[in-house]
Amino acid sequence: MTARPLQPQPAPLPATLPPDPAANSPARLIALYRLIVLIRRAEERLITMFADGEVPGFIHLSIGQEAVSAGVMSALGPRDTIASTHRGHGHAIAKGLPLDGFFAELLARDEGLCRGRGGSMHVADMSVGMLGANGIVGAGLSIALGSALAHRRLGRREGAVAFFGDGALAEGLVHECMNLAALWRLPLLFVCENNGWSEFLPSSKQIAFTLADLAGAYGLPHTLVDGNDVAAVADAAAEVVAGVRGGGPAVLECMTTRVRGHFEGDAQKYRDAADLDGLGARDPLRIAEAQLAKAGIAAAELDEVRAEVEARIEAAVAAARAGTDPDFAAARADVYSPMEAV
Amino acid sequence: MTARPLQPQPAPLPATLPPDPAANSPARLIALYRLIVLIRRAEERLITMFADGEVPGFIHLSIGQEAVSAGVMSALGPRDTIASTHRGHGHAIAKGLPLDGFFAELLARDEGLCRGRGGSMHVADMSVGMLGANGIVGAGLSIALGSALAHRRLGRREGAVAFFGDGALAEGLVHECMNLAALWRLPLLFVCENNGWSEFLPSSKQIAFTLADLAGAYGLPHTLVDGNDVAAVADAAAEVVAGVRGGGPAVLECMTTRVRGHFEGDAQKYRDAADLDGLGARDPLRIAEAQLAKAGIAAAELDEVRAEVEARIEAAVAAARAGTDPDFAAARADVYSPMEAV
Amino acid sequence: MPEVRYLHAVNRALADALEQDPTVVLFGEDVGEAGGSFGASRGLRDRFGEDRVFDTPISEAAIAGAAVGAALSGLRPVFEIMFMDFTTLVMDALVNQAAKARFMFGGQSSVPLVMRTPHGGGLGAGPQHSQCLEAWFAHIPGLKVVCPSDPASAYGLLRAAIADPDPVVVVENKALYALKGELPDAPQAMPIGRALVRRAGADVTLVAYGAAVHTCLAAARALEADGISAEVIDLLSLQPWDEAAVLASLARTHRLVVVHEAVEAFGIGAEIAARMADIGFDELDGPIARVGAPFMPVPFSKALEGAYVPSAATVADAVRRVLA
Amino acid sequence: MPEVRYLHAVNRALADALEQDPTVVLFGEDVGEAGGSFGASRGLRDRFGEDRVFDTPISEAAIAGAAVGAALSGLRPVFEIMFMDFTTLVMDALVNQAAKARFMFGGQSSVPLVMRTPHGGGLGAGPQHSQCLEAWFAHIPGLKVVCPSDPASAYGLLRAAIADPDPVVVVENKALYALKGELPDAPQAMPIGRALVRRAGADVTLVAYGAAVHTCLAAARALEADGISAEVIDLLSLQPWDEAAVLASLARTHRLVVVHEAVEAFGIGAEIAARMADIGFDELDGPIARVGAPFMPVPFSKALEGAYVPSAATVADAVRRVLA
Ligand SMILES: Cc1ncc(C[n+]2csc(CCOP(=O)(O)OP(=O)(O)O)c2C)c(N)n1
Ligand SMILES: Cc1ncc(C[n+]2csc(CCOP(=O)(O)OP(=O)(O)O)c2C)c(N)n1
Ligand SMILES: [Mg+2]
Ligand SMILES: [Mg+2]
Repeated sequence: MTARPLQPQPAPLPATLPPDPAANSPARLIALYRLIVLIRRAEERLITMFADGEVPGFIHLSIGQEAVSAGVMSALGPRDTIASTHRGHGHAIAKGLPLDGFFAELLARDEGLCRGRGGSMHVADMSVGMLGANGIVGAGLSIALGSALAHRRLGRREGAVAFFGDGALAEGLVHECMNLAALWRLPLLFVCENNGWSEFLPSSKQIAFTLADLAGAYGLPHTLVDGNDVAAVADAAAEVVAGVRGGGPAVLECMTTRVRGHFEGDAQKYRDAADLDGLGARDPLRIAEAQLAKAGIAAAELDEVRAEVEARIEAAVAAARAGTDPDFAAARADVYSPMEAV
Repeated sequence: MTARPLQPQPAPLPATLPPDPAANSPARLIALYRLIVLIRRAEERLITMFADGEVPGFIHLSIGQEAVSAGVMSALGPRDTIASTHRGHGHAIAKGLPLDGFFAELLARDEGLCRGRGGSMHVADMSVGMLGANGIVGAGLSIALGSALAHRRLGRREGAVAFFGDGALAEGLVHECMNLAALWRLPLLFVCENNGWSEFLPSSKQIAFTLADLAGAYGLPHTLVDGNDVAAVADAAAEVVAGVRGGGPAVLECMTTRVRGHFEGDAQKYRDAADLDGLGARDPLRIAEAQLAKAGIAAAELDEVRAEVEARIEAAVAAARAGTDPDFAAARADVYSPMEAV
Repeated sequence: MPEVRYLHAVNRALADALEQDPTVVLFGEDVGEAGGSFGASRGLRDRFGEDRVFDTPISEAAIAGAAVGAALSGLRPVFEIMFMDFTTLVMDALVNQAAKARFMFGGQSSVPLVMRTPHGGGLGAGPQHSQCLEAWFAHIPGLKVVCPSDPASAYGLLRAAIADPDPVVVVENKALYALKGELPDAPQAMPIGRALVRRAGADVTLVAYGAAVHTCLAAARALEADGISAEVIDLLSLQPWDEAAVLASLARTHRLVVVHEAVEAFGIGAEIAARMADIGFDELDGPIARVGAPFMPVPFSKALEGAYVPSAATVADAVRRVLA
Repeated sequence: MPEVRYLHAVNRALADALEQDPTVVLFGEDVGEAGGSFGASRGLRDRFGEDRVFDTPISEAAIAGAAVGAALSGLRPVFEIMFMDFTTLVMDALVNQAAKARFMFGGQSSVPLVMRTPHGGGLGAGPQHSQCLEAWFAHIPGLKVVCPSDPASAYGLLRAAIADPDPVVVVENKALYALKGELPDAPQAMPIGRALVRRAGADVTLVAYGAAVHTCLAAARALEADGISAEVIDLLSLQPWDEAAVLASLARTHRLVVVHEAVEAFGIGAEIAARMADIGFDELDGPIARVGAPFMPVPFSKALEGAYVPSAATVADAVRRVLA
């Protein structure tokens, strides 16, 4: 009997962002901008492909929330782990998983990261510490808790991050995991993406507390940040992640905006026009662009970023389209690990 | 198809305590004292019967915690509902269920309240609004929540009470139910019996928050009371129950003491002698007796109460002993309601 | 008789129950204002008011537990769990509380609650939004389980479930929501526990429920071309299930194939087959075949899912095998 | 070979696994300081330290979910759920996460976790502390399920479960904890998926697992007096189960009775019987009988519980019936 620990391997690629201790340097701002553009354009590409019937199943887009993914992930290394949600495209891309494998998965190709078996709600890449999107609201919290426990027990200096929405705050797991994280002082960061909505209802009709108060009850430090300002999220994340690695769990609440429907195809008739119209001013891209302009970055440089992103996405889409259907027998054989001698 | 609402019937007997608006009158104090003596003596009787092998299964005794049951129930009427726990004898007796049926159930007799099918962990009496002890830690919270919802929807002025221990605070249901109660403003009182223990471990090793802080997060008023002072509990309960009936959920935390082991037969080797020795001074009976003496109640009057209780218990025990074994075919036939024409 | 969709029949049953019994309440995630994720409760909040039809937060365990407490206190709660996969979160309330209360409290009280939940694949919804877990509930004494296959049974069984004094799990195959079928102007409840012969036949008995009934009917039509006459029994109720009807059919055909969309291993079909291998043994002229999903999670890719969900061709093959 | 109790064998397996693999961790309610509610982890916290053997609050859902995350991140978590009845609270983590992760992530990672949990009645523990719910887990692709019947298998299967790359549910019958049996000085893991013939016989095959194995052995002894020779097969593993061993025995005896303590309807035995009614049909000379608990919650009263738990006499009656 041999121990066969399944440790996430260090990523073969550099993390998505260059390490840059000088906060808010132009290079950092551009890197963050590149990431939110990448997420945005990837999802916009999905919108048209979905409308064309090219993307099967349900997809939940994070348009308007990109800055949370980019900002938080800028504070993480490839061996830090994250557990994501049904609205996980941004987390996945920001955590640095290969775009080809991402698109191929959404198009249900054998070349997909999950070989076409999971789709949008289950995108995962253990090699970059992305422990999976999740179709079960709240489930990621306990997965991240366990991952943080493993980091600690195996003597790693990494941390784990649980992403969840404001609607998820009603699940009992939130309470169990916050208590456990506080009790065991785990290197766990709770990131709430508060977009004000839980499916078709404002979450204010479902949640009778503020996350600040709840976190306070467990003695978890709570940081509130504008989730649409990528630099602000990155700054806040850098600070809280450092604290988390030191051993103290924490909560980061990002106020953000869900621009599209709950899932693609949801016409959002339940939302009033003013609410939807008001989103433009809160667009994370617009906010970042204003900051970049202020920092003296030439528009041409941003054009270049966008062009580069566009090219990457087109290449990934083309590769995904050229992919093959997964093989049933191979899938059937992969429910369990290959048998080894005990 | 006929609607057949299953409403708890009004109790045929008067509530256990005479309505007495004059707080802390001698009569009220004596009534409360009678109730805690009744619970204490009933459980002491169970100790000897358990040691003699007369009580099957597991029993969890509430010795040291009687004042919580008596005090809270003094504020309730027979149509108020309660959901209890594994440590539910005190709740059951204080809610006014027949002693005969209680003892018969613990002795697994057909004459038991549950016809010998449930035992200590499932004692229930719908006719007095006792919705059941419960073998699942935390489960009673959601049952009480639903009962409160029914009171509200059916236009009743009654409230519901959920009893739970400090160890139960770690269950996710606590969070879900507190959020829902706050959100819907249900007539629901959360009563935590904080005895410091969760099985064999101090609950301080399991709970990273105070209930006051947690309740505060949901905006639920939190009242802390000495759970071993029956008059204090009764006073606090009277006040919070009035508020609850008015429509606001609330939390009552009773600091109390578990004198016996987690279950009968647990030798409590994990508990240090000083802790166990210190319990005497906190004995709810002693505290009540001191108050009664101070109020000028003659010792003889208390002797009478005790004698009366003793007689009631002996009668119930004798009746239970004379009971019959439940019939298997009858039990088998009672998994579902008798079929009615749809 | 007017034709309506399955989903409409569900909606109508909920409306009629709310109309006729003031103790019926309806709740769940997005059940109120939005009218349900699949639209089952559309219009009901406006018609019956927020006190009777209401939204809940994402708190499945508390929703189900509250249903138990409400049922013990005079209401007839009907709650929706958006996907059957999420019933993983309500097992304690259903299994340890609702199912046992009547028995373990000595018959003092029943627990008249209904959990509605959609199961089934075919929509590319992936491994956590497609499962058929009804076998779990059928294994639990104290619960009843039904699974309607068309608009009439969707209406009839849901009305029966709401009227039933005991807890009932109503499983709806979401791929059937758009299915059209007849519904009388004054539809009635259908008795729980009774199966229907959907097609008479002489050579083999096909037992199915939910969407698989339609798969069996298609297989039966295909087999007809080969001169094989298949009888199709629609169980409708899974707990209790209509043993007598299956046995009677087996006594006519002497061959049995049990079909469902759920995973074959340890599924509902195992009980049907096992029971017939006992009480129906003398009637059997060939092995009992089962057709169910293979032992794997429901895959996302259409290519995989297409091969995953049992097809008429697989059923026909199984029939040929047991007749060989 | 030294004799030890079942519980001791469990303890030894945990100790040996902790000793040999530094990634193994053990946790659960009162698993650390108190050494487990039944004593399975006694002494292990002191021996291996609080970092490897630790207590948790009463948060079953988070415990199981954390095991999934820990397993995905390099640990081999072994957690205890105090009574199988409480597994109602961990279904999401087990079923939607642990069981599916390998498949739905395209084979990127396995989830090497173990859930240990005791089932079974006979202790007067009542309806919420006695259930046998293993059929739920056996129905879920991606999970493995084992149920040892004696000290040697308690040791061997637990070691195999902990070494297994996939999630394994280890079900222990709590009435067996005091059972004595041989355990070698250097005990080994036992392969998952393999049954054992506990008693050879010629006239009928009794298939059982866990405590029911002993019931069957007693029945076999009683039947011997009547000149009936019963073979007793101990499944040991329920998912996967040893179809070949059962079929081989059936090919010798041509009669089959499947026995377990779990409720008969929709239980593990249904799958065994159904499968044999298919692939073993030609071998069958009589109906397949099942003996399991009746369709009711586990009652508290000893008088009721005694009639509830399947007995050797019931098994013998079933054997006589299928031989008739
Ligand atoms: C356990 C569970 N319950 C319900 C759902 C259905 N559901 C999917 S997303 C969602 C709303 C989640 O809201 P929030 O957490 O705020 O995330 P957002 O969609 O806003 O990103 C619901 C109810 C689910 N997937 N899982
Ligand atoms: C869901 C569940 N988990 C675990 C248990 C086992 N258990 C019974 S009582 C108990 C401790 C409860 O502590 P607390 O809530 O403080 O109540 P107390 O025993 O102190 O009255 C535990 C862990 C259970 N019965 N149900
Ligand atoms: Mg949201
Ligand atoms: Mg306690």
